[in-house]
Amino acid sequence: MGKAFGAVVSIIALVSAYFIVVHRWWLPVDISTTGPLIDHQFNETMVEAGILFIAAQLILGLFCWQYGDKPGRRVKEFPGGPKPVVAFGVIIVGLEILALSLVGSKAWAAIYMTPAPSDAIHIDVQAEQFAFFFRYPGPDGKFGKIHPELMNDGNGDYFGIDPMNDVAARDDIMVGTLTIPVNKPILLTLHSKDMIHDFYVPELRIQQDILPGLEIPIHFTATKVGRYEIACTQLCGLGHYEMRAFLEVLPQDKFDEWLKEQSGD
Amino acid sequence: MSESGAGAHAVIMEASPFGLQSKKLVIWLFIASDAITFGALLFGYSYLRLGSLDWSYPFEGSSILNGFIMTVILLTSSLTMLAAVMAAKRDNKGQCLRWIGFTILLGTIFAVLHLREWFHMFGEGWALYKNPLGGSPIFAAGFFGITGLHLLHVISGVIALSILAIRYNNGALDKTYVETTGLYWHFVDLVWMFVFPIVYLMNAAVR
Amino acid sequence: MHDAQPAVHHHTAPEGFIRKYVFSVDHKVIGLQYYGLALVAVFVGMVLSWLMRLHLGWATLAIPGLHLLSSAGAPGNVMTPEYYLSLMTMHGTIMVFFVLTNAPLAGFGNYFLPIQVGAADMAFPRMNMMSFWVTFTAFIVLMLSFFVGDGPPLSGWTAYATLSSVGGASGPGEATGQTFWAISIALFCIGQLLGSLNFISTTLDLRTKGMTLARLPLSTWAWFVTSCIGLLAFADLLPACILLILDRSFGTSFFNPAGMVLNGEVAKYSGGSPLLWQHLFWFFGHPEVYIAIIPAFGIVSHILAASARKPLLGGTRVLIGCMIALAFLSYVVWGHHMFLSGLNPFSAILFSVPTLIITIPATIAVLMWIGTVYGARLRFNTACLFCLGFISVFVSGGISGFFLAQPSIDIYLHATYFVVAHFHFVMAVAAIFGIFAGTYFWMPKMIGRMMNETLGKWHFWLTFVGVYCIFMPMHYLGLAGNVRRYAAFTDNFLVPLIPVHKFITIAALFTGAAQFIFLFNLFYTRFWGPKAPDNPWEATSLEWSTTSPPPFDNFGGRQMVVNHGAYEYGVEGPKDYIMQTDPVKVAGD
Amino acid sequence: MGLKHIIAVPALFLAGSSLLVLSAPPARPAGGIITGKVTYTGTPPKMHPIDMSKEPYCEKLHNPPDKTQTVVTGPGDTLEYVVVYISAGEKSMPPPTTGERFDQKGCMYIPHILAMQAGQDLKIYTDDPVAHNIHPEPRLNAEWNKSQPPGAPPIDVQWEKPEFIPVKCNIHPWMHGYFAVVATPHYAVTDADGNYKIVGVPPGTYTLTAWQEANSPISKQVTVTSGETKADFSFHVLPYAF
Repeated sequence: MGKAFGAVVSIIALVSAYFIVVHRWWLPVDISTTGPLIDHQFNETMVEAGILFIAAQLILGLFCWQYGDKPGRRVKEFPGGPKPVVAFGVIIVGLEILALSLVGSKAWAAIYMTPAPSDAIHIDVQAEQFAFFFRYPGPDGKFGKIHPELMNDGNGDYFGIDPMNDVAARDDIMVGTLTIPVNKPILLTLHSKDMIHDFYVPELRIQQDILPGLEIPIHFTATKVGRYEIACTQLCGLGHYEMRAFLEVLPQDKFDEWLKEQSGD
Repeated sequence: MSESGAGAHAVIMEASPFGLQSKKLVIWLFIASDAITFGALLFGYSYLRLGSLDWSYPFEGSSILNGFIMTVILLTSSLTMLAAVMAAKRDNKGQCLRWIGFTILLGTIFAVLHLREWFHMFGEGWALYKNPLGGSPIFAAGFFGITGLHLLHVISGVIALSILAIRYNNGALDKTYVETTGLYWHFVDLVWMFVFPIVYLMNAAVR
Repeated sequence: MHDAQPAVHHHTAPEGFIRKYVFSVDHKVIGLQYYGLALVAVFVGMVLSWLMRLHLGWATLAIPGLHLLSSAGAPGNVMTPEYYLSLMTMHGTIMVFFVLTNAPLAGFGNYFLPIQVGAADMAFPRMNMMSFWVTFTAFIVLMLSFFVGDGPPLSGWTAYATLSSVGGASGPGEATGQTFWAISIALFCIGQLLGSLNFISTTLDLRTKGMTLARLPLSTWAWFVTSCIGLLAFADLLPACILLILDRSFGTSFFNPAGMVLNGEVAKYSGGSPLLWQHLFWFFGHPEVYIAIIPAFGIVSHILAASARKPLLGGTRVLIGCMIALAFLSYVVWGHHMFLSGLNPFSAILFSVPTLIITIPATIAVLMWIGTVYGARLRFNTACLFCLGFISVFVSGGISGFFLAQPSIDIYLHATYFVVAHFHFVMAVAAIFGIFAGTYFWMPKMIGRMMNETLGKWHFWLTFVGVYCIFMPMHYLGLAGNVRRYAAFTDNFLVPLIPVHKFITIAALFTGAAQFIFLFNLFYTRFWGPKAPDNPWEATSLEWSTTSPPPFDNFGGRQMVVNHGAYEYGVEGPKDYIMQTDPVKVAGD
Repeated sequence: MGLKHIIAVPALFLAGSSLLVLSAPPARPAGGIITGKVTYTGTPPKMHPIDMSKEPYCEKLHNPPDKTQTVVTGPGDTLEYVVVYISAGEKSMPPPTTGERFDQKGCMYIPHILAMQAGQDLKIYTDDPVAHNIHPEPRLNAEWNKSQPPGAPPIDVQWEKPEFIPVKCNIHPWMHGYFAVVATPHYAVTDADGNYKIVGVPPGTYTLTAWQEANSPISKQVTVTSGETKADFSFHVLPYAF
């Protein structure tokens, strides 16, 4: 029975590791300037944790294989007793923690604790059950003020702007796809109309909750042209799984074109 | 609840060489957990207060004065309770009962003053969810919520003391119960020492 | 047994069915009641997870009779998203509260803590009875939410505001179901608080002669530490639930900020913050994870020593140290659930460091167990196998903690199936393995009959391989960015992952089916199992010094006297173990 | 004659009379017809193109994209989707037994505005391969919110109280319409040319009300004869719908 257990545990450990090693299911290709930091941190952790995982399972398996209840054999104390084991645990794990948290904090700070570059393109994001909407300031470069009492999905006023009395609001562009130029810093202001939502783009390595009553800024720079998906990752109601938008990363010239025709209509 | 540990296990407890009194211990544990409950409420209240831009400071001098009187009364009741416990230690039943009586009286006065304050505020249009001054309604919710919970503790304390007085008098309960109930009463007093500055003094009307 | 103490009569065994089995003050009956409640709950929760898995694998599958189960609504017996979310909420709530908290702590704890300290009953038997019936009421209230309004709440077991705090405006199930949820959890808190008071004072006060703290079995230590956690954790969840009820039913807005637009109107709330709920909830929620797992620590250590026939590596002290360290750390890491919730980014770093430090005591505990296995004479009975399985799954689950503890990696993995895999392994499956181990080990004592080992081994192997087939692939899904709590997968980057979900679903169905072997074994044993001797496992602690099952006052009026530590195995002599009650000098006779 | 004849005679009579009743033609809706046109003055607001990019399936169906339907104008300054109904002056009547049908097609509501009498049956269908949720936002009636996966059977509803109920799909927030629940069987919704026609109105004097979702309603007195009565309405619209 002990041999069986040892074998099964080892097989499970190795099979589990195999799919990781061959990247059968893996992170999508990163398209952001800060993503490499995260990926590096991720791979570091994967190596260290992977070694610990395999080692622990195999050793457990080995011991179970060896130390069945053989008649006549006396039980053995672990060589050296507990002290070296405890010390080993503290040192190994301690060092790992130290390394990980030092490097990791750098990666985190680089994304969440640095201000957006001054030339960042400012886009306003409204999350509601169950969609994202995006607002560009338009030619005048100014956002209209938001009036919650005017928000109305029926007439397309997703942000509650008041063009009748608010001149800055008249040229605001409101769309359902986040369209941005490549290699340009983007600054999003996230706010929610009702529930807690979350702005998640796996390729951008960006995830941030959107809370009602708060305006949360987040900035990034996309490095690859393409069309990606924005998913909501904070349970927000029955349509949570359908809450999505698309991220369209365009070359600069295409983006300018798009912006022109949007403000045109 | 310490009551439910009554006679049932007296013998076993004496048989246990590690005999703290379970009654006293359990009261301490209850106090610890109750402190967390109040702590959570006070944390939430302060958290929201720090985050609010339109906080209102409604308490005029009269309310503050009233609060001070209530505080003094509660503190005094703690002293009388202490006297009761000491009398009980000396097995002086009569004196102990007299002091418990004083404590009950003071506790009741505290509750009455508190309720008077409440109804006065209701009269001004305050409610759990409403702030007539137009400021953040969280003040009202926090005030009535926290003082309400404390008032609940005071009233149940008064009831517990009355039961204690009767059953201690006819010998159904021994003196250890005077001590444990006293612990509870001091705790209620201590909580007020936090509640009073946080929900009264810090919301005094600034002129 | 040698020195005859004056018999201690505290209260006489009650007469009549009601006093004996229903409203009983006997900790053994209450322990069995808790265990039974958890057993019912776990099978309900498991069936719910089956339905969820079926829906995730085959989104348009019609499941006969689905509309009868809940008023969440299932047109043509096809599960709607709100139905799925309500199942998810109930699965989480039932499992975390009524299984992982009830069975290992309240169930086994109630039964064996007084026996292991050598007491005749809990310190406050009536309070003990009250705590069970309050918990029972909580369970009933929770079940009722299936049938009121439009079904159970859909806000998950974490019940995040504002989804949970604005009433029907936020979706079906939020009108009445969520209120039932909040009431149920509030009641559950009260039940647990009463239980904790009882456990702590029993451990400290009712220990018999010679039972020093150092001689307490690790299981008792685990229950003691866990109760200390629970005493404070549930005292924090209780007011949180009350505030939630106030928000929902009395118009306050503790959790609701101003300017929310609900049903096309600006809602009448102002001044609150949804983050407050998260703070209050996770200040309870993280300790709750340890409330679920630490009893399993104790149970597994307790059983492992008996099965390995040698003392635990490092004695009891190291593991006690680990459990206490975990208990303290559990209170300073709640923020790691909120890295991306809009807190000050700096707090993420503050919270991630203690979170990573938690891995140190956890690692040491694992090393101690593995070191105990070294050079042992393992008796591979089912209980032992489940202990070894526990170590394996606990390692698998703990390792993924390294990733999630780091804010920078959490940016990608937060709210993906990686998290689901992590907490199911480290908290759910590990704790369940602890419960199984305890069941196979202690059932002979609890019902006086030996469980069937063949069925038990089948149960173990199917479950062990099964859980790996279910939860290991979830890590891969997480790596691929599969968001959790989705009722169906319609995004382009999720559709290719559906085959993996199908595999998981099938694995879940098989593993779930294997649990019926256990259920059958349990019932068969209860009625037709062979009679159990007093000490079938040749174990040392006090519960094995009395009859199986123990008499009403546990030791038949005898006063136990303890002369030895809890785990003196592998000694020279005719028998390779010394019971705690054995005389100091082991005489030849 | 024998006893049986004495019984038989009234029996026959009864049978005959009942036959007569059965063969009698049903009462056809007598009464007048109200017709008219709804127009507007002022500059109509610019309707915005609906961005359906969230749901690629629907986005493909609407190319170029549909406009929002807050103020839909027709040729000759006419207004579509205006509900005209008798708001006062008649005694209450039971709702018709025939039900109304509300469709979800290509992530749009068809019709945009559905008028019905209080208590009348309403069936909500979906023809889309994508999931919708129907979330009416009444103030007087009971609120509900149900999702309708692809191929789900229709949802049956009745609205008890008269009310103009906004209805939306949270999954596709641009899907927005109205259930115009009125207390009378005499109502109509203007067509693309702003015309409406209410039939079967018993002669008499009534208050006729025109309701447009973005403007305050207009009422006027009309005296209905057995023939056709004309009643036109004109709204003054603002240059911005928001």
